[in-house]
Amino acid sequence: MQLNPTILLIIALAPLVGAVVAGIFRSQVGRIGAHTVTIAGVALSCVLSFYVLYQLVWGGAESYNANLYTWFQVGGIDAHVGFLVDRLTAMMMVVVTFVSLMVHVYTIGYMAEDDGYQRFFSYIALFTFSMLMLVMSNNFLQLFFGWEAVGLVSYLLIGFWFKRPTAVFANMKAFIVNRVGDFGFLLGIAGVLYFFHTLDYATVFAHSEALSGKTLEIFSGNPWSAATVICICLFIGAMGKSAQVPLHVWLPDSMEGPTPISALIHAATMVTAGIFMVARMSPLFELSETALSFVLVIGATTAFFTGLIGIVQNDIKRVVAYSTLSQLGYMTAALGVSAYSAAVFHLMTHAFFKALLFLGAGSVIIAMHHEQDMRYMGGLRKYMPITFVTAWIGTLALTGMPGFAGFYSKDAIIEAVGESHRWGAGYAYLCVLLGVFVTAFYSFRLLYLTFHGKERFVVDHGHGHGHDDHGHHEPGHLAHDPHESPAVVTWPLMALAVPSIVIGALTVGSMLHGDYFGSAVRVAHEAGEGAHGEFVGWFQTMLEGFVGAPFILAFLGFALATYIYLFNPAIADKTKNALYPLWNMLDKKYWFDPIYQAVFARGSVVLGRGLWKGGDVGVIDNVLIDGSAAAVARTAGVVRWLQTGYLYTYAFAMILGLVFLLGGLWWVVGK
Amino acid sequence: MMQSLLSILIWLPIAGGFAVLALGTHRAKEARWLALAVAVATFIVSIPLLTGYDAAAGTMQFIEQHRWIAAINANYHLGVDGISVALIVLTTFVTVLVVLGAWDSVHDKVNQYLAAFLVLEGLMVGVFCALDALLFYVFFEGMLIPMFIIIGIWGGPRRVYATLKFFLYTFFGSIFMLVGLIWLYMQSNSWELSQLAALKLTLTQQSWLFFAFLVAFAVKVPMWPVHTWLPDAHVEAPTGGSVILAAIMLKIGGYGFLRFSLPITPDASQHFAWLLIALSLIAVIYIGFVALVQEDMKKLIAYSSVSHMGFVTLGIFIALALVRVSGNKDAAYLGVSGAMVQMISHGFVSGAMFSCIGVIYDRMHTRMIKDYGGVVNTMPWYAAFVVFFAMANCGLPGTSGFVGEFMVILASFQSNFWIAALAAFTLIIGAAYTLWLVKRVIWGEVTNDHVAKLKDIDAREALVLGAFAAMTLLFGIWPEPLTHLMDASVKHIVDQLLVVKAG
Amino acid sequence: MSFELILFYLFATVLTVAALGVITVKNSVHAALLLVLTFFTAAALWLLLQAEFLAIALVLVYVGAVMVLFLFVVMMLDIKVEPLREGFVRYLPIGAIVAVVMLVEMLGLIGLKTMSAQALPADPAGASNTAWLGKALFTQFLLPFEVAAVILTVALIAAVMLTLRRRVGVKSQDPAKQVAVKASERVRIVKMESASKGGTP
Amino acid sequence: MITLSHYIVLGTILFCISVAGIFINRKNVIVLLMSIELMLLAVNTNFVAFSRFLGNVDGQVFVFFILTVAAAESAIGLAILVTLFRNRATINVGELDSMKG
Amino acid sequence: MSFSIQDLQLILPEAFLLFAICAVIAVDLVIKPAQRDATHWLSIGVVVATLLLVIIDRSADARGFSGMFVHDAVARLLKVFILLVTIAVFVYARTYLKDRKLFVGEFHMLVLFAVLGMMLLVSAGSLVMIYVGLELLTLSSYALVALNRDSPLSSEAAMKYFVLGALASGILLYGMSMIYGATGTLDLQKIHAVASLAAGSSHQTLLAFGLVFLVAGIGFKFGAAPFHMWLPDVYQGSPTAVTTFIGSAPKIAAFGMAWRLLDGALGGLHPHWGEMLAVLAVLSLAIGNVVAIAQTNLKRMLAYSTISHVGFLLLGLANGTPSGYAAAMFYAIAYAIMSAAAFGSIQLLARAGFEAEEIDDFKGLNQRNPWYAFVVLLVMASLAGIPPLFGFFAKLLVLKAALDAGMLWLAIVAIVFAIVGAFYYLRVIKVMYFDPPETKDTLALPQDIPLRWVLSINGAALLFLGLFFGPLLSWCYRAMGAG
Repeated sequence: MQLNPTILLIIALAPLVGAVVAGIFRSQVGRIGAHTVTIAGVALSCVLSFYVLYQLVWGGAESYNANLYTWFQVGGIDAHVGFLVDRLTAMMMVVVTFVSLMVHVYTIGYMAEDDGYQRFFSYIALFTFSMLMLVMSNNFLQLFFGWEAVGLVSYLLIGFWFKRPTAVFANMKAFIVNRVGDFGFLLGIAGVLYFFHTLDYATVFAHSEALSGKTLEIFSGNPWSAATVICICLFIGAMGKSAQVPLHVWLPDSMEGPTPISALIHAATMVTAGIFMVARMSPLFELSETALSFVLVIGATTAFFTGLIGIVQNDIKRVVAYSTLSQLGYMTAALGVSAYSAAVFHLMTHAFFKALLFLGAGSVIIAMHHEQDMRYMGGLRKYMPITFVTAWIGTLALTGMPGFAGFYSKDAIIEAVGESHRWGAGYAYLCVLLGVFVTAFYSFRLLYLTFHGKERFVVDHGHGHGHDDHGHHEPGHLAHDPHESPAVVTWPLMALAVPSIVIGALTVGSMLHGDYFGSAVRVAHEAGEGAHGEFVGWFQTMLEGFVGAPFILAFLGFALATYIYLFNPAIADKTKNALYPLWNMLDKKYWFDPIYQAVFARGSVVLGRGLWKGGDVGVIDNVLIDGSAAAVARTAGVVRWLQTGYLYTYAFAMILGLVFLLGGLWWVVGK
Repeated sequence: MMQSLLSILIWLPIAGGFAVLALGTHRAKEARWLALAVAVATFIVSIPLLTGYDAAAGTMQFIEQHRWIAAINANYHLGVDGISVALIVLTTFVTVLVVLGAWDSVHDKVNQYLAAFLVLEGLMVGVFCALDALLFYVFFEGMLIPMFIIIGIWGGPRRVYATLKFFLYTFFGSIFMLVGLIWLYMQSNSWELSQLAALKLTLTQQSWLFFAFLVAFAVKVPMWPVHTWLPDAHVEAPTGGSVILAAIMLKIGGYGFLRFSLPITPDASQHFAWLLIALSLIAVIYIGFVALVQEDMKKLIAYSSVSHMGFVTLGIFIALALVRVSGNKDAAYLGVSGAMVQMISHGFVSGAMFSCIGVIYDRMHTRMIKDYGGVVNTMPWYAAFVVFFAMANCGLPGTSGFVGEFMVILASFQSNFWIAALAAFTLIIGAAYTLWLVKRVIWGEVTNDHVAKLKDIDAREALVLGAFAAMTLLFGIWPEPLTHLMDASVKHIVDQLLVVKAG
Repeated sequence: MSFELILFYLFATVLTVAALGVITVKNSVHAALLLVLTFFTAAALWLLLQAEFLAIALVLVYVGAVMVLFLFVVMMLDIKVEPLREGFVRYLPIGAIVAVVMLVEMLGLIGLKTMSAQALPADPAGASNTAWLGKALFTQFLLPFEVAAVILTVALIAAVMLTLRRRVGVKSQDPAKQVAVKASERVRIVKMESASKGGTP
Repeated sequence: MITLSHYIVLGTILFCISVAGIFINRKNVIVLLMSIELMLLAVNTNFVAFSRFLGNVDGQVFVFFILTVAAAESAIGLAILVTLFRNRATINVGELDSMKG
Repeated sequence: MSFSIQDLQLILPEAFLLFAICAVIAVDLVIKPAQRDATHWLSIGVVVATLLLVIIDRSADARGFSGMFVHDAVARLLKVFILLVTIAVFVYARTYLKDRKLFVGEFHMLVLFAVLGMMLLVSAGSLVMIYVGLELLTLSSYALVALNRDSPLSSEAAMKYFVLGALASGILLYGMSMIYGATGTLDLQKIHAVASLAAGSSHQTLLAFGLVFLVAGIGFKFGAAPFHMWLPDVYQGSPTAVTTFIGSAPKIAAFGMAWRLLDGALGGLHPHWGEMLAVLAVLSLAIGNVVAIAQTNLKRMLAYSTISHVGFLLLGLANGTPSGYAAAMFYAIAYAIMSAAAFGSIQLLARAGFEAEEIDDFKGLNQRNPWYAFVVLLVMASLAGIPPLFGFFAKLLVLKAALDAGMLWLAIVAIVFAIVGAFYYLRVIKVMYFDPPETKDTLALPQDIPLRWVLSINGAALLFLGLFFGPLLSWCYRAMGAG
């Protein structure tokens, strides 16, 4: 049985239609029209995505792979736009459209009073389209298209509140850092074309073995394995998009955007594109141990060190953002040990609970009138019970509490890393284990600071009301009591809370241990699927989880956070002072930003100015161009005075000319 | 009419230009409408070129041949292949937009302004379809005077310096080509490009010729280090002048490489391909950094033009390296096609960028970035266009700006990893300078009263920008029609390269 | 050494010295007179070449007309001599060097040896140099002869145009007008008011 | 025996004297003109000598024309000189530099 | 030996012109100053009639008056353009001269005499004809330069021109005497025969020696460096009407003379004079173009531009083949036409008490009168050698000739200086188009309809002849007997 291409086309295009209508005819359709049309589009996509998934998994449909139209054809090289829909894709489609739909609905409440309401809906619908193009692509070109398109939407959304200087700085930063990744990605694609003469996945993966043994002379006389070069290049792309160290710097800043997009783009979907891509490219990555080790080390580093930063953050969204970074690190580490399915599995579970956490944080922010600093929160549980409960669910999922969604995926990753013998696996294992502790610590810190303890804000009824009035009010002063968010906000929370609990248990069997992905993910040797044969059911796995090292570490983190933030808040400051250098390092985020700012940003400007003033203006213009013009003019100014105005000079010139000609003749004749 | 379609395309705008000129300086309104009518008519006439051209053949079509100057064997010989067709239609299309764009922004000597553009249009079309080297040269040089006038009369404060620099620079370049052409004529007793291409030349002879052509075309493209006229010319030129300059005139350099350098001096081209590749990469990177620090919007876009045109030359000469060294024909096609697509796309994108700057320049009369900020608050639609074109400018997939760069980078990789890597650096630096510009101009709070008073674009401006945007998007999403149009011709050119001419 | 050769050397010496004098003396009048001497000796040398007509024409045209014109102008314009000779000594060496260089070059190039070998043919004019010349002039050289006449006309027109001027303010009589005058034009009757009533103060 | 060389050398010397005259008499236009007359005399001597030694009348006829034209030339030249003197009250060519550069 | 009636037929245009000049003189004597227009139109009529006589003359090539007068295609071609340009010169001059009270009969007579001299010069078949033709031209020119006898500049220019011209005549004559001595004849054809035979002999050295002087004389007539120095002063000092004349037609005549002497008589010595001309060409290109940049006076600038154009012309001539001559001839004609238009436009702008000869006087012309600004634009662009204008193709052919002769480096020098040259022509365009008028003085241009029309035609011709120079070029080629 074949999938119906029309359905696939509708899935991809329905959000685009919504985006175009809401964006271009924004004044005609109005607010209601804008959210109606986009939600309708995304909902349609979502439903159809579920249908496609159903068909693939239970309906016995084969993977779909066909071209829609030819993008270009030059000589023997052609590029197409087309869809490859297999189970991996279908899963991604479901995640993307579902989370997106939730975010759409949530946005109705969250952005209710924003001027850019239609614009926002247009953007997120456009994002959904872009993300679908990315995941549904059957070739590298379209992948890159979606890749960059989501980057564009991310850029637009981070800078959504374009009046904020920080927002417009953050969006530029995000785009450019992503571009650094894309730089590698594009080279990787070029390498693929070079070795396979095609950009189609199917052909490339079918012949991927052809790559082994091929070399590429990057530095003369020093051939590199082609697979390594290509895979590292491709992975650099993933590093940008999935915010891996050292290209992670944009993601925390991206929290300048409205919360729904933090949930949608910067937690659930876009940032996982890198993970998805590497999983998709598994046939290639499997050819290079070196590349995989590289992936592993990067991922593990990200997982642990960015998690640490989360501990010292006070901005609620930033904590969640660093948590996202850390979790992305987990996924990447999984990729690095060839546990692609574990990575994708975590990707999926993470999508749900991280979206939940972000939306929850957003809900809190709405209640706090766009105050994001946790130091001015506290005790919110009684004001907003639904948010409170869902936040707890999300946190438990995130920390990998056995039974919750995150547990299955994270545990699988840790296990896989632990069992790997790849270069760097030892270091990685340490990182991911410690990461569990860190995760638990900052997650519960967030919960306690936000929902528990004393209220650290003052309700000041005399203060003007305005959601858009960002940053203009005194910290910790509210115009009226915080209250639970409207239904359009809480419903998505609840809708996301459900999968955050159950999705892991439901799918762990098929995705991680079964044959869910089929040929979509290819593993050369069984390193990543060590747990394959031991799977004994989700419940058994859950029980075993309670005695595993990860749980113990998570529990320690929970306990520590509980002690400090619930019972003895003073100790936090004391510790901070005691460990000031460490705290400072984390607070400054290892100084990545200032270093990048100084070296790359300032360096580029200085270099550019030098080339401009020194090279273009100084040498080429002043010396060569204007200089030669001036030289001619000076010569003219001098030579003109040969024309003295005196008759005898003129006569001399003639006679000297004659003498000269005679001399010349004599010389010629004399020869 | 089909037999003399090309002649009509050349002479209709020129005659129209003189008609507009004859209206006199005081009948501005009539001049505008007449010019628009002529430009639109020319555009419409150019449509049959697209539809009637047999892309599969890739040969010269719509041939017109008449004796011109019998005494020196010069012919009025016109004809187009896929490459020319694309560039000619680009020309007629952009001219319409330029005439529209000048509607409200030019008030001084309107008839002369429009006439200059129409004459220029005719000459540019002539350049793209001349098959006789002398005829080509006549059109090639003839463009200088209208452009000189355009920049000089309607330009900015330093217009005289800029226009003289523009003129002398290009004149300097082209006149060496003239010597080369004369020499070729003496060898073959013909100005026919096909005959010149068939001439057997030694490597030394080819090298001399190659450099003679190189100077001419490198200045036009412009390549580093002979690019410094461009920023000045762009900055001082009126909006329409910048648009035409960027959208079309620069293409003539790339076109010249394809029509002259490669077919006539293939061996020398190959011999010096490394040099051209190096210069192209310098253009991409060095100029990228220079663009980053510009304080003048137009200058920034001008430098970005230089940087983008680096891809054109890179694509062309990488193809040489590929086809000659490794025999990798497919990649060579890709390189040349990429160069061509880049040319067309750059026509739309840079034209649009300059139009965008023109729009706010008309309102604020300053091009300095620091005078702006938060334009999006008062001109949301305008900001949307700017962001869109900015994205196209930094080569976002889905816009035409991506396609050419993508193809060239793919082709470069086939030759050498590092060339591809350096070329791909444009992804970063291009995004950096473009987005920084957008950040400072478009985003943020309204910075001053002038910005606060800005009015959003009107229907006419929206039409112009929309037309550019439509083309940018179309060829971004579906470049196949464009590549198909040129494919056979590109193959023809590349296949010619395989013939070693040096005895 | 034949008598003719002695004569040649004599005249040639005088000619050279006189020519040197022309360019070196301070007074323009003296220079002109020395130039006359130059022409005379040149005429004598031409006579040695049996070019009688030209020798006489030289004297007539140059000495009789051109030099007189020169002198006339020199004296008429009453030119101060002194400033005209400034820098004379300073430029003498340069002049001499250039002249000598030129002389060397010219003599080196002319190839005198072949010329000295050339024998003097019998006088081709036969009877009369003048007739010989005249015949050629009016047959073969008719056209240039006519053109020469035109040249003289041009010189005439030009000289008149440049120098003839009707001075402003000079009263001159036009006899034709005087004759053609009518009675009515001779007397003009002017009506005048009688002596002013108010009287002059 | 007088040979052609005698006359040609004489002509050459005369020519060079006139050149020297031009160099030395840089200010006195009258003497400049006289120098040019000397040059013409050298030319004429050449012509006459060649004519005599070639036994060909053309040279002497040419001299005739040169004499005629030189006379006309002098007339015009002196007329110009007179005009100049009227305008500038000098014939010192050292003062005639209102046009230069 | 004696002349026949056929001789008169050959010389009919010249003879007609001579008699007509006499008629003009007579008419001018009897009319009142106020009726001077009669002289003017009569003179134009005379030139037109002469032109017609030249054009309708279809008789075969022949030599008349014992070989003194050559009637051939080259002569006819050159005469046609000499006369054509002269018509323009007359038309341009009228208002200008009237405004300056210089509208005298002598102007017309002298110009006509000069034209006669040029016609004889280009038809000369003997050294003596060259000499008398040349003198007829130059003597008239001396007087014309001094036409404004109350102007110190005018008489200073005339003085310089006269002294240097006389010196040049002397040099030229010296050369002729040597040629005569070496060949024993004054007839160009016979000289050619003897000179070709004399190859390698000591005669050849003597010929080459004479040649040097001839080249110097020719160089002076053209205004080639280093014999160019009279030219700027004379162009500047003369009344513009006169400058127009001596800046245009005589270049054509000078070409004729150079061709007759160098190719017609001394073709065998091409290796010698080719090199000499090349040297002069380079010097002229360098000095002309470079010094022109520093000029502020338009007439003077055009004078230097003339020098540079002469450099180009000599490049063609130096080639020494029929196609090279044809190119040079084409160039001379092109230059004469461009130059006439350039000076004509100065006269268009000039008014009583205002010479319009500073470049700045052209400021804002485009605002005052776009059409004439456009005409001047065409002229300047043509002089700069920008296609598709006439001047470009002239340069093209000359460059081709230079390359033909293997003078690649000369060609490159030429184009390098052409770039320098483009600068100062552009400056004129710049002031016309880009600068505002210096004063609010928007005085109308003179209502001299013939002037306006002829100038317009002259300007348009540069464009037209640029696009369709084929017939003229073929004519040149045919006349020169080149392929």
